[in-house]
Formats: sequence, C-alpha cells, structure tokens
Amino acid sequence: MTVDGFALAHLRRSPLGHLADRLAAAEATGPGGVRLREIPFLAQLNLRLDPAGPAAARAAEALGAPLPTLAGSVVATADLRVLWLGPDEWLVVGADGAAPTIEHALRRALGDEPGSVVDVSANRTTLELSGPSARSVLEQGCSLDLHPRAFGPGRCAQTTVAKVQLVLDQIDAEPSYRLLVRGSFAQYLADWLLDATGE
Amino acid sequence: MLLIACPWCGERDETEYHYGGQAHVAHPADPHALSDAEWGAYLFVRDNPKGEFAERWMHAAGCRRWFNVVRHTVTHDISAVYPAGQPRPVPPSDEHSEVTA
Amino acid sequence: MSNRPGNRLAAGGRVDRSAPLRFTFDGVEYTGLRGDTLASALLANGVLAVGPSLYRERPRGIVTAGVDDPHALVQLERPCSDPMQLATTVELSDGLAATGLQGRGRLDDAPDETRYDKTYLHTDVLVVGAGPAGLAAALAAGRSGARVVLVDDQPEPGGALLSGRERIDGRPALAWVAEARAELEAQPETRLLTRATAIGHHDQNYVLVAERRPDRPGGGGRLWHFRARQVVLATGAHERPLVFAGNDRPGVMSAAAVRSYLNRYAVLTGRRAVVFTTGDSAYATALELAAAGAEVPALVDTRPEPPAALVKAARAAGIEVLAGAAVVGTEGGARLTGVRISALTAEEQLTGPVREVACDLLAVSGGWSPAVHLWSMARGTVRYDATLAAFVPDRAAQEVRACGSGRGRHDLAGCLTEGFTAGAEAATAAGFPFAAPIAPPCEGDTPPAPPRPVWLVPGEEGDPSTWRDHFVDAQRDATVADVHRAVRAGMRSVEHIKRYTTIGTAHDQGKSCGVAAIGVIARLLGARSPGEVGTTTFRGPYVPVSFALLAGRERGPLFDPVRTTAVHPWHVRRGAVFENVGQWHRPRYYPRPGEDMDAAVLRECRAAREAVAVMDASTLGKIDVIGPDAAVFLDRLYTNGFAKLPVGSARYGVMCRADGMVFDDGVTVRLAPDHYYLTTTTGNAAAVLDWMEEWLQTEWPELRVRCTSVTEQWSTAAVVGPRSREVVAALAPGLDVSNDAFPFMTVRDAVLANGVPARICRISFSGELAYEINVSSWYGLAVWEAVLAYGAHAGITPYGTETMHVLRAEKGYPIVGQDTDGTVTPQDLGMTWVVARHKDFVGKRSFARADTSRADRRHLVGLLPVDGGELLPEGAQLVAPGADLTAVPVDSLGHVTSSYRSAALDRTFALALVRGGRDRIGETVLAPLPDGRTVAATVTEPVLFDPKGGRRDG
Amino acid sequence: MPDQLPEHPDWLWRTPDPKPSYDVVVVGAGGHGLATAYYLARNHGISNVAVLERGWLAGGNMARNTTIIRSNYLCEESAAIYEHALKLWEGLPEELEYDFLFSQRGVLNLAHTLQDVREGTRRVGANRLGGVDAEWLDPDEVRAFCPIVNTSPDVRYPVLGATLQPRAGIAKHDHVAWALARKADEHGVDLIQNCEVTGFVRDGGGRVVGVETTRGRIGAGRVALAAAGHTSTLTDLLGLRLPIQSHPLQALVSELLEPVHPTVVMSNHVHVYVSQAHKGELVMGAGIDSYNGYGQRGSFHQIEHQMAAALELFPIFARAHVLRTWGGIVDVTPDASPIIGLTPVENLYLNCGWGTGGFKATPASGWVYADTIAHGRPHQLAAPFALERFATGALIDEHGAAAVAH
Ligand SMILES: Cc1cc2nc3c(=O)[nH]c(=O)nc-3n(C[C@H](O)[C@H](O)[C@H](O)COP(=O)(O)OP(=O)(O)OC[C@H]3O[C@@H](n4cnc5c(N)ncnc54)[C@H](O)[C@@H]3O)c2cc1C
Ligand SMILES: NC(=O)c1ccc[n+]([C@@H]2O[C@H](COP(=O)([O-])OP(=O)(O)OC[C@H]3O[C@@H](n4cnc5c(N)ncnc54)[C@H](O)[C@@H]3O)[C@@H](O)[C@H]2O)c1
Ligand SMILES: Cc1cc2nc3c(=O)[nH]c(=O)nc-3n(C[C@H](O)[C@H](O)[C@H](O)COP(=O)(O)O)c2cc1C
Ligand SMILES: [Zn+2]
Repeated sequence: MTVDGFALAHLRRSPLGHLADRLAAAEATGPGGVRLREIPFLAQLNLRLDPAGPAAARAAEALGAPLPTLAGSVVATADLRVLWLGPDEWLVVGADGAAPTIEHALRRALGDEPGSVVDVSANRTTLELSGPSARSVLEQGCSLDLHPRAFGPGRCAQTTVAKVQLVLDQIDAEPSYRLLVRGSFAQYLADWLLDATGE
Repeated sequence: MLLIACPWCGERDETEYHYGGQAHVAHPADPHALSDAEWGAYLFVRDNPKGEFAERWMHAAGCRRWFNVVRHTVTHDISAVYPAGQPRPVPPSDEHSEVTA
Repeated sequence: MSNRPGNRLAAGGRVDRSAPLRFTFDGVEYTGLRGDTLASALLANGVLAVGPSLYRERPRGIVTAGVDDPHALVQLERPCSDPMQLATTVELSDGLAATGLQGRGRLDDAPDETRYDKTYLHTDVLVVGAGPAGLAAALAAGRSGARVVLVDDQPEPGGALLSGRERIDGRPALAWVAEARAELEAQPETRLLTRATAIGHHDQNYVLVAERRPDRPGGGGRLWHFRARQVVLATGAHERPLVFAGNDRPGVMSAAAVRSYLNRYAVLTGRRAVVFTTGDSAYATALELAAAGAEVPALVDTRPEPPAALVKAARAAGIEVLAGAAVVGTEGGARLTGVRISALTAEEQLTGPVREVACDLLAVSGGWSPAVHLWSMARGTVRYDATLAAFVPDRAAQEVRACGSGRGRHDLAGCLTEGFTAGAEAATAAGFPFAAPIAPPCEGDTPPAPPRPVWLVPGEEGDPSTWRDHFVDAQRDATVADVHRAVRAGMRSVEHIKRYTTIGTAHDQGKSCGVAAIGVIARLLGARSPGEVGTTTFRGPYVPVSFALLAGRERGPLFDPVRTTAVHPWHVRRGAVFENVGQWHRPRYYPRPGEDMDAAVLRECRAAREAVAVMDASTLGKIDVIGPDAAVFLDRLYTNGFAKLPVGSARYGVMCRADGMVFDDGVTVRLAPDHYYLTTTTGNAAAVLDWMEEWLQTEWPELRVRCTSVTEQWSTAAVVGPRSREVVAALAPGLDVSNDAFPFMTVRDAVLANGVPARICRISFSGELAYEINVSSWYGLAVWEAVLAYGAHAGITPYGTETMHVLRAEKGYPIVGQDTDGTVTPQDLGMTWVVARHKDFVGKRSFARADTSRADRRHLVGLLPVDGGELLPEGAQLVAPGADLTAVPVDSLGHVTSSYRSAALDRTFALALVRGGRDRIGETVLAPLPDGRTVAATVTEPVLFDPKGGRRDG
Repeated sequence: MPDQLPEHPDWLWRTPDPKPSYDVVVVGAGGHGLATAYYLARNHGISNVAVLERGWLAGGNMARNTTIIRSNYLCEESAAIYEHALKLWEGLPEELEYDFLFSQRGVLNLAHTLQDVREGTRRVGANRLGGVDAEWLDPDEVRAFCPIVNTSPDVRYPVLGATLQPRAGIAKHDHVAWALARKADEHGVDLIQNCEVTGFVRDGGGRVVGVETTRGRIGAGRVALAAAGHTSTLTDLLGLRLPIQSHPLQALVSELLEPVHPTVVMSNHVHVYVSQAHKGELVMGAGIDSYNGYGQRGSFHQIEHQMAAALELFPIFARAHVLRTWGGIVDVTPDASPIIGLTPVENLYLNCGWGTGGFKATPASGWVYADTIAHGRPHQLAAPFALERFATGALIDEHGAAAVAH
C-alpha cells in the first residue's frame, strides 16, 4: 500500500514541522557556524536480502547502484542514497514521493527470494546538521569517532546520539550530517540539538 | 564503558549493545524429553567463570546482529569476536591471559 | 580591606599585577591578582589559616599549592555556590567570595543554573599532564601526525616548571614551555586542554577528563570522554608530609608548595623559615627563600650525609644544615612560632638535646610520591622502590606508558627524555612511527641523591599510643595514636586500618598523606618496608567532581526522551492529562471543564459503550514479519497457532518466556502468506523485537524470516462503540463495512474520504464493535481529525488509557505487566484456549514443572465489591473471610491487579490474582485497606460485561 | 562540631594460623560468613569453626554496600527472612557490644508511575499482613518526610507517592562486620585471612571433608560456602553448577556534607538509592552492569546516569561532589532471591545469591544458615530458598517488586 505524497501534501505533518522556525533561528554563521533543519517526507525503504543471492544483483540494477557491502558505507546515485544497516539490510532513501516507485522496483528485484521490502518512510524523519561546528555538536552526544580519518562523506552508522538511536549519514565534508530519527524521538533529538548548538 | 568490536560495525561503546549471557547454550531439541531438573538447568543455569567467558552480545543500537565475544571477566580484555553460530575459536596454545584480580 | 602587611614580592611570578581582583574570605575583603589561586591570594595577604579541623577544631593552614592539600577546604558563595573546594585549586576571580570550612560542606538549595556539557572524542595518543614530561610526549606524538590530546589541570602548561627556576637549552624553562605550546597549537591534529583534570582511567583506555570553564557564567565545565589508542601518563608527583608532633600547625607547609608560591605566585609564605627534608628537592626551596629575602635559620635533613654540593650551596647562602636530624615538635598557637629539632639515630630514635629554632614557616619535604592514581585505576601494578622510597608504576595492564616524575624520575633532563620517548613510542604503537627526539640540556635540576625516608618521627615523650598530635591524616584528625589503636586492636591489613581510622578517605583521598600513612603503619606493624604493607586501592575520581558535571545536559527536559505520537499536538490542545507509559506520553483521559478523572472516565466509557469513542493507539509496537517461514516462526514464539490464520485475518496471541510466564500479547494480522503484521504492548515493543531477533539469529538461523519495526510508520486510531460502523463507513466511503463483508478479526485496505490510504482492522479491546484505522504517521493527525469530524454527529468522544483499561477489564482482558508480573502463565489468566496442544512453542515445557502445574496457583478472577460504590485500591491484598488480621503473618490469598468504576455495570469492579481463584468463584474475600477498613468482595469470572460477546458485531 | 564516630572496642580479633581441621569451615569472611560463625557458636555451641577469607576480612561486598536495611519485600518468604533480620538488627548493637551506628531512619521507596503505585500498594498491604511495618505516603507526605525530594508534578517522572518502612534504615557496614568478627573470635572461632580456598577434599563417598587453601589443606566436618560473588568459582570445582551470575555493582560517596538528607530514598524507576551516612557523606548506589564481571569495578556511564537521575529527584545535590566510586561483585539469581541450604554434595552447604541486597539480611542469613548447618536440614525460613526451586519452578520472584533490591 503506498501513498502519493504530493496529492495529499496538504494533509501531511512531519514530526518536526512545528519546529521549523526554531531550527532555522538556531543557525550560527562563521567558522563556528552550524545549521539545523528538518528534511521531512523522504522516501525510506528498508530492504533485507541475501547480499550473495541473485536478488542483490537485481536490486543493484533496479537502484542503479550496487548495494553497499562495506559495513557503514553509503552508495549514492543521482536520486537515491543506499545506506548499509546490516550485513543483509539496507535503507534506501529517496526523494519525497519516490517511495512507491522504489518499493515497486525493489519488490520486483526481490522476486521470490527470501527477504523483505518495507516502506518505513514515515517511521523516521530526517534532521540535517551542517556547518563547520556540526561535528563538535554531534560529539557532545555521540561516542562514534567522527574525525575525518574515521568517518566522512559516504559513511553511515546506526548509533546513539544523546540517548536516541538513529541512523547517521554524512553527506558532505563541510561537514553535513543527516540524522534519521524515529518520529516519536524526533522532538527530543531536536531539543537536544538546539541545546547543543546553543552551547 | 567497555569497547566492543561488532563483527560488522567495528568498535562501539558498550552502551550500544545488549548483553546476552553465555554463548553456545542451545535450546534443547526436545524440551519435553528433559527432566524438570534438566529443563531448570537450561532455563536458569549458566557458566559464571572468573576468567575467559564466551558470551553473547547484540548490537542493539547498530546493526542489531547477535554475535559472540570471548571476554575476560576480570580484565575485560576481549580475545575474540565471532558471529553467532560459529564455534568458539581455539586460542593459540602459547598464549595465556593474565588474571590480575 | 585588610591592612595586613603584604607578602607579595614586587616582581616575578606568573601573576598579572595590572589585574587586581577583589575577593572576600570569611567575610573580609582582600585583593589578589589575576593568576592567583584563592590560596596564593590569601597567603599574599598574610592569611594562612583556613577552617578548623573536623573533629578537634584545631587551627589549620594552607599546606600545598595543589589538589593534595589536606586542610584548605572552602565553601564558595561567588562566582558560584559550591559546598567544598580547595583554596589551592580555586582560581581567583573578581568578586569571588568564600569561607573556610570545618571539614563538612553545606549544600545550597538555590537552583543550580550552571551549564555542564559533555563531549566524546577519540584520539590516537592522550597525554595526561603538561609538565616537561607531558609536553615532550605530546610534542613527539604530535610530530608523528597522530591525533594527540594533551590535558592538564592547571590553567597553563608547564607543570612543575611553573614553580621553579630551571633552564632548558640555556634559557628559562618557561621559554621552552612557551615554544612547545606554540608548536602543539600549530599541529593540526593536536589539542591542548588546560584546566582539564583526568579523573578516571577505565578499561580500554577510556579516560574521563573534567574541564573547568571559569569563563562561563557560574563556572561550569565539560566532561570529556576520551577513547585513546595509547595513553601517556605524565602526571608528576606529590610531595609527602612528614609525621611528627604538631605537624598540623598553620605554618607547616610543603616545601615544594613554598617554592611554588614564591616562584609562580610571587608570594613569600614566611619571613623566617626552617626547612625539613628527607631528600634533595627542598634545598631549592631553602635557597630560593633566602634569595627572596627570607631568613632561613636551619635546614634539617634526615640524612646524616646530604650531598656535599647542596650543603655547600646552603651554607653559602647562610643556611645552617642540620644533617641526620628531624623536627620533633612545633611551637605556637594558631600560627607557627618555632620548631624543635633533634638528632636522629640510625634506628630513627631521637638523640641528644632538642634545639628550638624560632620561625614562622616550616617547609617540609617528606619525599615524593609519583601520582600513580590513573595508572593504578587503569589496573597497572605498582611496586615499592626502596631507593626512591615511593610506590612507582610497575606493569601496565593497558596501552599505557608512564613517564617523568609520575614514574619516579625526578630530574628535568630525565623527564624530558622519558617524555619524548613515551610520546614517540605511543605514536608508533598507534600506527604513526616516530623516533624520539633528543632532549635538550637542562640546568638547575639534576638527578637527586637517594632520600632517607623517616616515616615516623618519634615524639619527645610517651609511646605511639599517646602521640595524638602526630597527624597522619589531618583532614580526618587521624593520628599516630589512632593507627596504633587499630594495630593494637588486632588489625593487620592497611585496608582495615584505613577504615578503622578513616585515613585517606577525606576530600584529598590521601593524595599527600597516603604513603606517609603506609609508612607509619609499616613502622607500627613492624613491617620491613611500606612495600610490605602495600597501598589501598586507588579509585576515581582523581579529584572530586560535581554531580552536575557528571549529569551534563541530561537534566530537566533533556533528562529522558518523551516519546509522542503524530496526534500528540491534538491531545495537548484538547487538554489531555498524560500518563507515562515507558517513555511515551499517552493521554490518560480528557477532562472537560469541571470534571475530575472519575467523571471524565465514566463519560468516556459511556460513549464507547453507547455511541462511539476514539483512542490514539499509535504507541503499540508494530513489527512486519516477512518471509516464507514467517508462519513457522510465529508458531514457535506464540502459545497459539498462526500458520492457519487466513490472509486478511487477525488473531490475538500470547508469548511466553522460556520459563512459561506471560511476556507479551497482541494481535497479529496476516497480510499475505509470507507477511504478518504483529502488534505488541506499548512498553514491550523493543523487547519483543529483540526477543524475535534473538531466536531468529541465534536459534533458528535457518528460518527465512525478516522482522522490521514499523511502530512509528503507522498511526492508529481505535474507533470503538456501537456507532463506530457508521463513522468508519463515512470515513472510508469505498469500504463495505457490513459484518459479512468485513467480519470481526479481519483486515481491509481502504482509501479514506480524504484520500489517505488506510489499513483497517476489525479488532476489539473493549468488546464493542471497533475498528483500528492505521495510516502512515504523516497523516496520523489529519486522519484523527477526520475521524472526529465524521463522528461528530454521533458524539464521538476521545478517550484515554484509563477508559481503555476500564473497557478491557469489564471484558476480563488482562494487561501484561498490570495483571501479570512475570510469574503468571496463560493458564493462570484463564487462557488455556490460547495454549496450543499440538505444537511446541517457547515456554511450553515449563508448564509441566511441578510448581507451574499446581492447581492452587494464583488465577485471574473478577471481583465485585459487595458495596458496589466501594472502589478497591489497585494492589490491595486479599484474605479469607474469617482471617484474623491481628495474628500476623496473615495468609494472603492474592491481590487486586485492576480496579475501576464501571459505567456499564453501574458499580465498581476489579480484577485480581487469587490463589486457586477459579475454585473460589462465588465466594467472598476480604481486602484489608490501609485506613483499617476491610472491604468484602465476591469472586467472579473475569468477564463481567457482555459475557456472550454479542456486542462486538455492533 | 560534627559527631565523632563512636570509639571502637580496644580489641577486635586474633590473627591465628589455621588448625589442621575444624568442625565447620566457613568459606568467606563477609557479613554472612561472620554471622554464620557467630551464630554457630552462640546458638548451637559449635565453636570449633574457622572462617577462611581470601583477602582481608569483610573486604568483599560487605565493604562496598550502600548499607540499606529494610524488610519490606514483596514475597512473603522474603519478607519473613528479612524481617527476622530486622528484628535481630534491633538487638544486635547491644548484644555485640558495639555501636555500629544502626539508624532506623526509615526507607522510602518512591513510585513514579501508576504501575509503581500499584506495586507499592501491593507491597504495603503484603507487608502489613506479614507483620512488617509499612505505610503509603502521598507526595505531600513524602515531602514532609524528606523535604529535599523534588515532588513537583512537572518533572519527567513525578513522584506519585512512596512506601515507607519506618523501622528500616542504615548501619555502618564495616563496623557490623567487625562486631560480628569480634564476638565470633571471642567464642573461639578462628578468623583466617589471606587464605583462599582453591579446592575441596572429598572422601571415597564423595563427601566433602576439607578444603585446599593457599595456606594448605584444612580438614572440615562441614563446609559452608559464604563467598557471595565468588560462589560459583568454588562450586565449579565440584562440578556443581549454580543459577548465579556475578555482576559488577557500583556505589559512590560524596564529600562530607552538613546533614540534609534525613532518611533513605530508593527509586527503582529513576534508579536512585541514597542516604547520608553518619559522617556526612552521601552514599549512593548506581545501576548494575549487564555483563558478568569479577573486577570490582563497573562501567562509568552507570555513574553518570545515576547522577542525572539523582539530580532529577534531589536538585540540591547538583553541587555536591563525587568523592569516590567503587564496585563490588554481586551474585545474582534468576529470581533475585538467595539460595540457602544443602547441596547435592554431602557436607557442603550453600548460602549465596543475595545479589544487590544481602547486607540487610546479614544477621538472619547467619542465623538460619548456622541452624541449617548445625542440624543438617534447612531452617524453616531458609527452606523456600532451596536450590530445588529452579527445577520445580517455585521461584521467589522479587522482580515483580523491584528491579534492584539494595
Ligand atoms: C555497591 C553495592 C551496594 C549494595 N547495597 C546494598 C544495600 O544497600 N543493602 C543491602 O542489603 N545489600 C546491599 N548490597 C549487597 C550486599 O553487599 C551483599 O549481598 C552482601 O554483602 C553479601 O554477603 P557477604 O557480606 O557475606 O558477602 P561478601 O562480603 O562479598 O563476602 C564474601 C567473602 O568471601 C570471600 N571469598 C570469596 N571466594 C573465596 C575463596 N575462594 N576463599 C576464601 N574466601 C573467599 C570474599 O573475599 C568475601 O570477603 C550491595 C552490594 C554492592 C556491591
Ligand atoms: N627534585 C625532585 O626530587 C623532584 C621531584 C618531583 C619533581 N621534580 C621536577 O618536576 C618536574 C616533573 O616533571 P613532570 O612532567 O614529570 O611532572 P610535572 O609535575 O611537571 O607535571 C605534571 C602535570 O600534570 C598535571 N596533572 C597531574 N595529574 C593530572 C590529572 N589527573 N589530570 C590532568 N592533569 C594532571 C599536574 O597539574 C602538572 O601540571 C621535573 O622538572 C622534575 O625534575 C623534581
Ligand atoms: C557506606 C560507605 C561509606 C563510605 N564512605 C567513604 C568516605 O567517606 N570516604 C571514602 O574515601 N570512601 C568511603 N567509602 C568507600 C571505601 O573507601 C571503599 O571505596 C570501599 O570500601 C570499597 O573498597 P575499595 O575502594 O578499596 O575497593 C565508603 C563506603 C561505604 C560502603
Ligand atoms: Zn553492528
């Protein structure tokens, strides 16, 4: 069952829609700068399959990129980011409205192979944290090694930031991070980030 | 705060994991064939060594995979990490770990 | 403003004479300088005494210039309130206000507004201590390209060099320090943290560092969590006191501290100073005091033959060196006026006449104890080095290196060499090969000659049992007499003596007195050396740290996440009263103006039974279980079967732990042959998913099943009541909602009138006709509002968890965790029907155990208070009718698990776990209440409302 | 001026060398081992007893616990044995002629959720039926009893009420051990320190007839284990497996503070356990680590979490300082209740599994254990705690009541 996001856009609420102004107002510029915003309604598909099986190749074809097999890595195409979540698990992230198409393609790729494709677009929302201070903000609540020698664009991790489990996806070297957080925890995470950026 | 290397995700803080107790305790093939005492032992009795212990951990905040760790219960030194379902690696015979407390 | 004569020297020191700072101590106003500590500023103003001693109220003065001071306890009022600090570590600031303490601090109940932060950081090499050894280590490691962090608790690097007059490479040592600092700051991957104390060194090189941030409002700080590949400990050494009569008198100070006050703070702590030492280092104190204009009538050295060069230099400065002697007593009142000196025999007995020397300062050096605290916390072993008369690092248990005087190396060149070596080795071990640089030549600090430790300077009279002025741990007023008493009582272990005398358990945790105490114990036990006695255990934190620092930002609103659903804003607007369910905030009820909970709940219940009501059920855990073996898998986990569940149908299931006790329950829907959608209780969502993964991954990896949490993907509105059908019909116009087309326990996909796709289940937790409308959480709020709009004409009423509980209890449906407590089987709940006979499942074997199959286990039953207006408290105990409540112990039959007022029954009722309850149906039980009354209730079947189940189809 | 701690007696105990054999060898000189020896002598006239201790006397969990004493347990079997202990505590300072600062200042168990309230009500009711003093306090009464508790409804987990056991309290742990040791010694019991049991001597019939130690072989008529966290390392030597896991449990103290905290507060939900000891330090227990550990140290995040939780409940503690942290090795059973009694190995007796809460049981544990050893059958209060319950399923599940049972 899928939803065409655009037709119903006026009915949608993202978990942090009401915070947009506060997130924007928290922006700091300059060398210690940091920006925070929600990117709502991204398409997210949880994909489970055997990376060595025939479905993996079909999925790669459908996505236009091989499934990342290196732990904690991301493969990005023009319109998708495929995040490694586990040895047989990925999160395919696409643009708002793309979920039905991606889901369909992945289901076809999976075929009769054991595995699963689950639309989890509304399960998590995405917070983007960027700017020269973004890393030090995250380091206030995340025990991962985020130094460029250890983490960088193309890397993702499921980890904990300030008591909240999330998927961390670094998208560029500025650095910018996406924090994919479950809807029910989004408010807490946003509050925490606002507090940490204000430090 | 132990540092445990998930076989997939690499080193993460202990707080990302769930502890699962002793490794290699299989659910009995036919529980109903067991006496109450044997079943009770399966339910409740686990090794509790002072020394190296093969135990289970699950990367709860990460890839959510269960795996096994050989950890020294005094020093917390970890001598092996291996996926669930694999046998406990045999330690190189010339090595012995030190007990300090 | 005080008029005392100043002790501040006109020049020198690392204080800023252009920045006077005003402060008050014990209510008196003084002026100090930027760069001062509270202690140095007090000393500059001629104030030596701090608070009196804890038990004996003896006057006490400042002794050291650092974290090891045994006396200098103060309470801060400004810039921040703090119950206990050491004057020797508090940096002076303008407006600071403090008072001296008598051993105990006072907590201020004004709210604490100070901000404390945390940071987690990884590094290749962490160097603790920025004295010469640590600086050298950081330089070497930093040059390798490794990531390096150097932390030091002082406001600036330099360590002991800040307090001395040594020279490196022909220039003042501090010029070298400045260069080193500049180089470190220029290294892109090196970070220098000052005012940062490593407080704990834990397993796998997890090092916690507490950073003070006096620039912040109210102080504040940051707790750094370092994970280091390699650690270099360059923590220096603490100078030890000596144990002799009257050694706690104000004016008795550490010789190194006297030197530090002189050189670093430009404060002359005495006009006429006697120096008492067991080794070389105090000679510099004596010489520099003399050079600064103080009289130094005597230098008392325990060694019969001190190094000739030192003796010569002292004599040249007009200082009489008394070799082979000891200070055996002090004179004076609240301030030292003189000391008594006696010669010592080789057996450490006093000999010859006692000589009195007038002085206002006694600078004492009892030797040096390397700061092995972190080393030891990191499980490194220490050994007693008889030559150094100190416990020194021995074997490391982690990737840790000690260097410099923290390792017992007490000359500058040696410290630099060791630092460079340790830094280079650490970098190399961390994967950044680097060769140690050669240390530059140094002056003013050569390898010291061996000390002559004297652990216990005998008293002039009596025996140790009477030496009540020989302080061992002055902060605890513990003396040689106390140690003697412990030994005489039979104690042999240093750990016992510590606990008996409380030595080493005060604010300074024995930093200065610890080894001296061991020395005394060794003497009194007749041990050959302190090494035979051993140390007590070093424990963190290295210095006391505030609770607030450790709590960080996890306070108030950030203490713990509040989880909310997509509909939450509506609940708030509607004035819901919330209940904590796990981390969730769930509406408990929605009071109307003037309503209390009872009234609101009765109204909500009535709406559900008589018309239609709606609840936000989004918090239920939801799991997609997908794969060809999904049915087999669920059959193994649930007590009942799921393989035969038709696609499009739903079934209630119960899960047990392997011990047979109910663990969770919920409804599962089969969406496709290989796809189940499973719901869990709100509180158990994560636990159930973990449970499933555990079995799948560790026991049944052959099963082709994948579980995905979709708890927040779906927003769920439960529409309940006889008129729910008409609401759903309007809400989902394309859906045939007739009983035949959409029967109980089935599921349908539909597109709602507003265009939102929905998955609608006909399941009921109330016994009424009911639908659960699941939509993507994005639309959760819109659909909720639509439900209310479409139900408006029928008077649709939002209801909360309380009403949900009443409705389900009227039907006898248990709530896992409320009506169960981990000791209840499905059979106990009267749910034999949910326990499959012909398949095995997790926990089944346990039902056959002797105790689990007992007939008189506690059963879930209903209770009807005889007085239908009486509400039994949940948790109330139950006893048999004839029970004599005065004859304890009274046999308990069980307890009330749920209890409510029922609108439908027009009376109160309850559920209870009662021993052999099903066999007591119709009998009366008594609930003794806290107020002394006893309430009678009749045991019934648990289902009290609509026992035939006729209402579920509307 | 702060009270000085009471003077200790002039004489405590001898430091004897082990004799070749004893009627009873108690393994472990923690509180339980010492109390067992004391009551063997006092109640049963068996004084040819040695207590063997691998380190220094009472240096295990006895030296490390947060000293909370209460008997308001949920299960009647538990309440019965802990109440027996509390009654003994009430007479013990006098009996042992040692002021070990037993202070019946009351223990509050806070309720923060509706489930906590139900559980508290249930426990108060059960306790009263069992003859254990118990009251339910509403938030205002909580504040009146302990003014520094934050009872504001606006916090994350507001205080919804509390159970109070007025007779509960604290005692100075070390002094308790020394008091027992002193009296045991007086009765002729040999307290032998630095003597680790490393093996068992068995006769042809498999009976235990002695122990191997780091100080040689010592014969024993009966061997009574009281080794807390180390118990399974000993039973492993006999091939006897126990349902026990040894976990790190930490505690901490603040610097000395003027009195602010008049009672003992426990909150299972927020994870806070705190009292203010006689000298003035705040004594707090932290959470148990999930993993097994024999290191007498735990993970620091437990302490950090503990501090955050403490400040939610006691804002006034914000500026107090952690002076020292430490850890013990607690022996946890599946039902959080102890194991006491006979074993399948003849002459070998077992007393362990007290986990996070055995200090308060010390006298009763020793009392029933001594009786069990003396008569070769379980004391009536100990009978429900037999090892067999793990086979029959008749667990004494205190989890329903409390996650942690300090
Ligand atoms: C941090 C912490 C807080 C606690 N708080 C409380 C509380 O507030 N209230 C409460 O009631 N309980 C509390 N407890 C639990 C309580 O401390 C224990 O349950 C109790 O002390 C255990 O009994 P014991 O005193 O005999 O154990 P221990 O003192 O541990 O005694 C066992 C002894 O056996 C010795 N031993 C072990 N192996 C051998 C061997 N092979 N040979 C010789 N000797 C051996 C050990 O060295 C040890 O001295 C707490 C525990 C900890 C760790
Ligand atoms: N002549 C003697 O007997 C004698 C004795 C001792 C030292 N010294 C001299 O003192 C110098 C010692 O040099 P060094 O580098 O080994 O030590 P140091 O004392 O110069 O430096 C140690 C530094 O570490 C800091 N520190 C200690 N513990 C810390 C912690 N837990 N967290 C953060 N910072 C901490 C201290 O404040 C200090 O700044 C040498 O010049 C040596 O010759 C001489
Ligand atoms: C109730 C109680 C109070 C304590 N008070 C203090 C104290 O005031 N100062 C201190 O340094 N340690 C105190 N301790 C801790 C002991 O010093 C020590 O850490 C503990 O006995 C564990 O031993 P260990 O650290 O040597 O392993 C206290 C311990 C307990 C159980
Ligand atoms: Zn992982």
